[in-house]
Amino acid sequence: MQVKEYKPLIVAFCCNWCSYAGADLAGNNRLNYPADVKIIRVPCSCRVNPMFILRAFQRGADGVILCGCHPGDCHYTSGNYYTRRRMALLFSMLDYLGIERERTRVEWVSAAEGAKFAATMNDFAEKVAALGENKRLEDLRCKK
Amino acid sequence: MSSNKKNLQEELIRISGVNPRKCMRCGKCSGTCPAYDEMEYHPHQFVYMVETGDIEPLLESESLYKCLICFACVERCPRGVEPAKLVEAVRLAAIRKQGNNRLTANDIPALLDEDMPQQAIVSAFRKYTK
Amino acid sequence: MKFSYFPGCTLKNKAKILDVYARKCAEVLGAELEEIENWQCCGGVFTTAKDEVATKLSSVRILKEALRKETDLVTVCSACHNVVKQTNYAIQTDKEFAGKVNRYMAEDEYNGETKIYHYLELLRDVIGFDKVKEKVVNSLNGKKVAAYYGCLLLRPNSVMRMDDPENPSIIEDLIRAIGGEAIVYPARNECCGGYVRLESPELANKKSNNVFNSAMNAGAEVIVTACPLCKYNLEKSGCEIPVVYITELLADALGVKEDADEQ
Amino acid sequence: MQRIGVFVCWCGSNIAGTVDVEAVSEALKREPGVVFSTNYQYMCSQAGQDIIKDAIKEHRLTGIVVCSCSPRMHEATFRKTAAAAGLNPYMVEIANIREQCSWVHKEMPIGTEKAIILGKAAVAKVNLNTPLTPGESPVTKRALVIGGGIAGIQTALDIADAGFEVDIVEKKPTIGGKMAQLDKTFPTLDCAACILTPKMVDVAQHEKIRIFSYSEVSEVKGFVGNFDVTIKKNARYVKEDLCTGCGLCTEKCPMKKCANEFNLGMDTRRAIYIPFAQAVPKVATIDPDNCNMLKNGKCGVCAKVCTAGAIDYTQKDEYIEEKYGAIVVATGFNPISMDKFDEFAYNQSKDVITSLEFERLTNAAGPTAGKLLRPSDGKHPETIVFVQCVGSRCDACAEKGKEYCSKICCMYTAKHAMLTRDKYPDTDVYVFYIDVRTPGKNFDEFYRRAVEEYGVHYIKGMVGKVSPEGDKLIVQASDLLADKQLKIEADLVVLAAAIEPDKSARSLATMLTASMDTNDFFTEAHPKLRPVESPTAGVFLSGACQGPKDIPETVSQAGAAAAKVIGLLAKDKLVGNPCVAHSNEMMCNGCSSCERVCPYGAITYEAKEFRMPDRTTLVRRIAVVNPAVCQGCGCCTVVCPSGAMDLKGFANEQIMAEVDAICK
Amino acid sequence: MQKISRDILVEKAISMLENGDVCSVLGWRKGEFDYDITPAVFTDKDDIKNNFVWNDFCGANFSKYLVQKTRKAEGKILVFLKPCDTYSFNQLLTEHRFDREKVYAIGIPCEGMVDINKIKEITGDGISSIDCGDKITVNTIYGDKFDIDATNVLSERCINCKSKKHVAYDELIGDEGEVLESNRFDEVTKLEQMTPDERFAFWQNELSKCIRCNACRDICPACTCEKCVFDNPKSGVENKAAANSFEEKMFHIIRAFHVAGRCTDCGECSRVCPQHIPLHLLNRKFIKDIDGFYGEYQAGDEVGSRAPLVNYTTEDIEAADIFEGRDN
Repeated sequence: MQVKEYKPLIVAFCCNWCSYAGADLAGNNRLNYPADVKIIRVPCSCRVNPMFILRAFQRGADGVILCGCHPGDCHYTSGNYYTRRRMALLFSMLDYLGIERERTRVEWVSAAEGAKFAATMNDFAEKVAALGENKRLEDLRCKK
Repeated sequence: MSSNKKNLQEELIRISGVNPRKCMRCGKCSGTCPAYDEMEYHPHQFVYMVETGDIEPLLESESLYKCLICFACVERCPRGVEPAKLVEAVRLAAIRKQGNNRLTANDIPALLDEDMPQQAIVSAFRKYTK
Repeated sequence: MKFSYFPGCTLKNKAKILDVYARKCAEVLGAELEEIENWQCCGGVFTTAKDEVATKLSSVRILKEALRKETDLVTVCSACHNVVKQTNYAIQTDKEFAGKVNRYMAEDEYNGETKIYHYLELLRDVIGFDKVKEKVVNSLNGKKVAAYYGCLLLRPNSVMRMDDPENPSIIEDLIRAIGGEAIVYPARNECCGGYVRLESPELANKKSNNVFNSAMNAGAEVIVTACPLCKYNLEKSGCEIPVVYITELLADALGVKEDADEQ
Repeated sequence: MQRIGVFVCWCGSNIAGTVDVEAVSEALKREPGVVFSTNYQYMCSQAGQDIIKDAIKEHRLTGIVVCSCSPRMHEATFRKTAAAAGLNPYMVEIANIREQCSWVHKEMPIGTEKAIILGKAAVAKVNLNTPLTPGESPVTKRALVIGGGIAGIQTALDIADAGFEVDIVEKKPTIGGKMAQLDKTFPTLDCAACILTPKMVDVAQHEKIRIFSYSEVSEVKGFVGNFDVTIKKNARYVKEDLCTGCGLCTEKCPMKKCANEFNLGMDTRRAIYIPFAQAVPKVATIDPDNCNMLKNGKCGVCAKVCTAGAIDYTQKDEYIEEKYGAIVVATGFNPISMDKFDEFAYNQSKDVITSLEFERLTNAAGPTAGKLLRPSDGKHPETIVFVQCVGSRCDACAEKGKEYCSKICCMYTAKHAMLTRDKYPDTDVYVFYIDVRTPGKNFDEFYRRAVEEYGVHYIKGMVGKVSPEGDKLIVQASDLLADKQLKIEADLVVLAAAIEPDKSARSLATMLTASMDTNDFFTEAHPKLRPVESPTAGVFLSGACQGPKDIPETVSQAGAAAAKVIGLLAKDKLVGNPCVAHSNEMMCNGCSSCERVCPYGAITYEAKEFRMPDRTTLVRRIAVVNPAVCQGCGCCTVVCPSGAMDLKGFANEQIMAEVDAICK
Repeated sequence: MQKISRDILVEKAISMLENGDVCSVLGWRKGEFDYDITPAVFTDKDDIKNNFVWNDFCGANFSKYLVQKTRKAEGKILVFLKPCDTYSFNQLLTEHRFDREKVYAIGIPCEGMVDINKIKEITGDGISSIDCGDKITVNTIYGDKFDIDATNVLSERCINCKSKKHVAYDELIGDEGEVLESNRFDEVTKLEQMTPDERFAFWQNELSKCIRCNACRDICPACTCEKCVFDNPKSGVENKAAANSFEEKMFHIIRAFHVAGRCTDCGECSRVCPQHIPLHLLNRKFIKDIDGFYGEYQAGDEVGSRAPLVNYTTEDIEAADIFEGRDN
């Protein structure tokens, strides 16, 4: 029997001003990270509704990472501070429900931190891959 | 670079934890070294020669036993290269070879005097003997 | 205030006075130094090679013992201090090394938890030089004292974190606290060449000469050090002014020197 | 149902090298709503844009997806293309298959697979896009320049000359900045004061320019075209409008021993002072830390001697609120502290100085009236050692100094060395260098003259230690080319200290929501194409706050920033970002959560009358977003439990469609 | 046994109606069974005299009803509020959900409400009548009679009552109580201490019982949205019934998240759940985390207070650090 190599599916929400630009910089500098990471651009990390994260899991994502400007550097002054609260509470709740902690992450990546972006994605992808498929939160109905 | 040289280079980098590629060739280590005049190869040359793989001359050199381990080069290097650690790694590579101990127990009595603190002997053994 | 105390082998032998005065002064200043039991030599010099593990284990034992007793660790000898502190730092920062060390050790894991004070730091940061000053009974009366740091106390600063490695003041402040005049001279943080004393005595002589000449040119009457190897090396190289330990000077100022001598 | 066109760009081999563009356009053809799909070598080229325009017309496209480089690069380009073909520009979505795909993945199958998925996500989003029309907001036709050095001065003059009002906020009592402290300037050796002070006078006399000296920006609100700024005018205890700058008070003040910061503490001034003769505004300032009257209520000499009655010991800090359309940051630089480099004995000997101190020592208005004398004993130094790269080019793990090259040191050191040899041919001058970096017009020629004509000893190597021995400084250094360790007996050592952004920049960046790099230099919107704009609309960068710069570069950037400001202020209205929040009044609860998190105060509430199905009316509290004020962060959308608040262009539905497309 | 007698409340309600101080009264009405008490609007004094109930089964929290009722009311509404109801009352005021001027609130003390399920465990099914005196007397159709001590069958939320103090009222009847030290987070802590597998199993078991009847949402005083996201086709999460256990989870996580920082921990969700899912444990988890991460906060304690999720400090804990010091 042939075992297909398991590739995790990772959704990365990146704020337009810092992290998305950081991801672009990683590209400019040709810093590799797994293609399993797919980026969705949002204006600010505070645009990310917990519903989006749950939706991604429901549709089969194995990990969701949210990247924004460093605290204090938000393009919109304070958006990432709200993000920080929301995600701390959401992640704590997911843990409470028995979902693996390593499947969710918040990371602050500035527009100048292309290397950090790539390193973060490599590390996150590695941790998520080690967990294997997201059985606990996925919606079988939607998974082909 | 031959594979022997390459292996030796990698070994030294691994033992010392020093990345010689960080060196920007400013020479501050050699500007600062208190044993400079006694050395055939100077701290910046240790870094450069390990980087280029030209290590044999270093292994043979008396300079290995002139370093005072005073860490002045480590302290002042603007690039965080830590040349003293590389000197130490080369010295270890030299004395770890069979029969290459610099100092033997037989040498000691002649060197002793009654005021000499124990640490002088212990540390000399640490530095020059495996 | 209770501390674990590591004297080291030289202090049990050739440098007994450094140890005896250190204990006596600590007692007067209200710090209890409890000697680590069954300690071994620190190794005399820290080997920077990452693959040298066995040679660093004796230092780890000292650190572990202090942790077990839930006390901070105090050292006096500059060389011991440097070796123990560098070992601790290696454990804190190099996970691979820490792993190897812990595999050698039978008991609980050690991850660099112990806080280490050099005796000088104990005086400055715990007791306070003000307090020291209050306890002075025999002031040095303006004696011109040159502090000799050498290399081990201050470097590498990323590990030692005792003082400004290029322009230190901890010993000078102590000298002033006990009534001396601190002589600041350029070679005070230069190496005496102690570690090459056996291998290249000429080089050691040259370096030591540089140090005490610099101190004497600046008008020093006495050189003070915390390192038995420095003291020996300066004396052996023909230093014309006395070289004394910091604790000796301190014991004298605190008026406990004679008590200690009796011991 | 949308009619979507997909355009896959090869970007030469940048994309096509790792992504099978043909396969991508084929795969996306099968996506719902897609009626046309193609690929082309350079979509951003004129020919590429024409393909898009033609396809929009020919296939009656209602939305397009461009699979290309980052939207940060060409989103605007393709929106314009769409608009030119009659399509609403907000019906364009970009799939970033270059920076976030072809450039970070090496294997073709992987790159292609990912590009297809990113394309599908973009198609899914466009399917839910709606045409958006940006709102308009008025422009306040006045600019604020923060910092009154040469950068701020030049920017302010250029803007004012174009006919717009400009305010300069300078935290020191006078404008002029670092350039006012310099003696000569490289490579032409003009006297700094001779070329700067006329500009300072121009600023003072310009009817369109106001100077807030001894002031700082304390709060910034609003957005491009409509900034509300609070300026804190520190109490200088002298009425600016009455003070004539006669200087009598500065001569009579009995507090003589105050360190003179203009001369970097190398001499003293009085507690009431005018920093230098050509200060603008030429108004005295009382230093409250040293004034006996302010500290103890005793003295009052300055008030007695002032015939203009300008002294006011009761003066308080004053807060002024102003409106601006654009803000220029020109906060400049400072040399770093030498505390962590005491192997050079800066804190141990008065005769070890920084290059900026050397400027003052050689300046006719400096502490030695321009004579090169040692600070310790006033003797003429016979041997001078210059040390380059002190604190520049340091590795981060060395725990001290800066990682970057400070750029200006090689040239000013050549200048110092040359001028010293010129004026005092009897001196021996050594320059220790790692590299000599002289990329600039007439720069290398200048450095060569220092060596060849003036006989400056350039030694490749670094100084390890400086030891003060007697009245000499023993400089121990390596001469790498001679393979020697040198010991030079010097009389004066000059350190080329690294430069860093002014400390005030960090808090200012936070106020402006402008981003900074890890060194606290302001980040430009694009390092090559938008070098004088910050990523925050309406905030521009001038001078060394953006990175180390010499005077010619600073002045050109200052002019460039001014041109950008003029371009902005010349508009009567600004077209806003249509991707703003919008509340669905039928679903809004009026709970105020959105208002509480809005950083711009863009949300207000009104009581709205609703006709109910039973023909009664109901008045409910509902949120209303001011689209001109909203910046589109979307924070409000997440705190809205009913989902009444949504963000145009990044709607809940759209983002979830992207999630679904990626996770399919 | 409630300390305040029904008669006092009835008398008060009737007199206020008669004087025209209020136009209607929000109170408890007897339902099909004695234990099945429903909220009701009374406008007639005889109706009050006959059907108004006040006993150990009056758990319903009226605050939420004010949102709709005040919109239609011509005059003032009289509402009776137990201590825990007053927190919801304030929270709704903070969110501008009703007009305070249209309400006359009377605070009444509460000795805790009983859980009918706990009674049924003792009596079995077939309850024919219940009489709340010193003891709760239960008769069954099988002729059995039980005398039950109310303290033995208190509902979970009343065992862990957080406050006997009213934070809002126009008039107080009876004695004022105090904010209590409760052990309401014990169960949350117990869950936290389980392994992730155990937690997952616990919640999968609980949440898979959900029939998506929406009772929890409909009763919740924090769920007063004009239109719920789960009913809105454009929200992306609309679904009327759960397809599988994840969707149930998603519904409950989102619901808990929407009320996080606003939930006063009144416990109505668990009270009304026909499947007896301990939904309050989700809300309490958020409350416990909020208290731990950002400092103690009680929703509804004060009108106008800033809920934790519409607030921040620059020093807040990072999401990456929330598990520090916690294993598994």
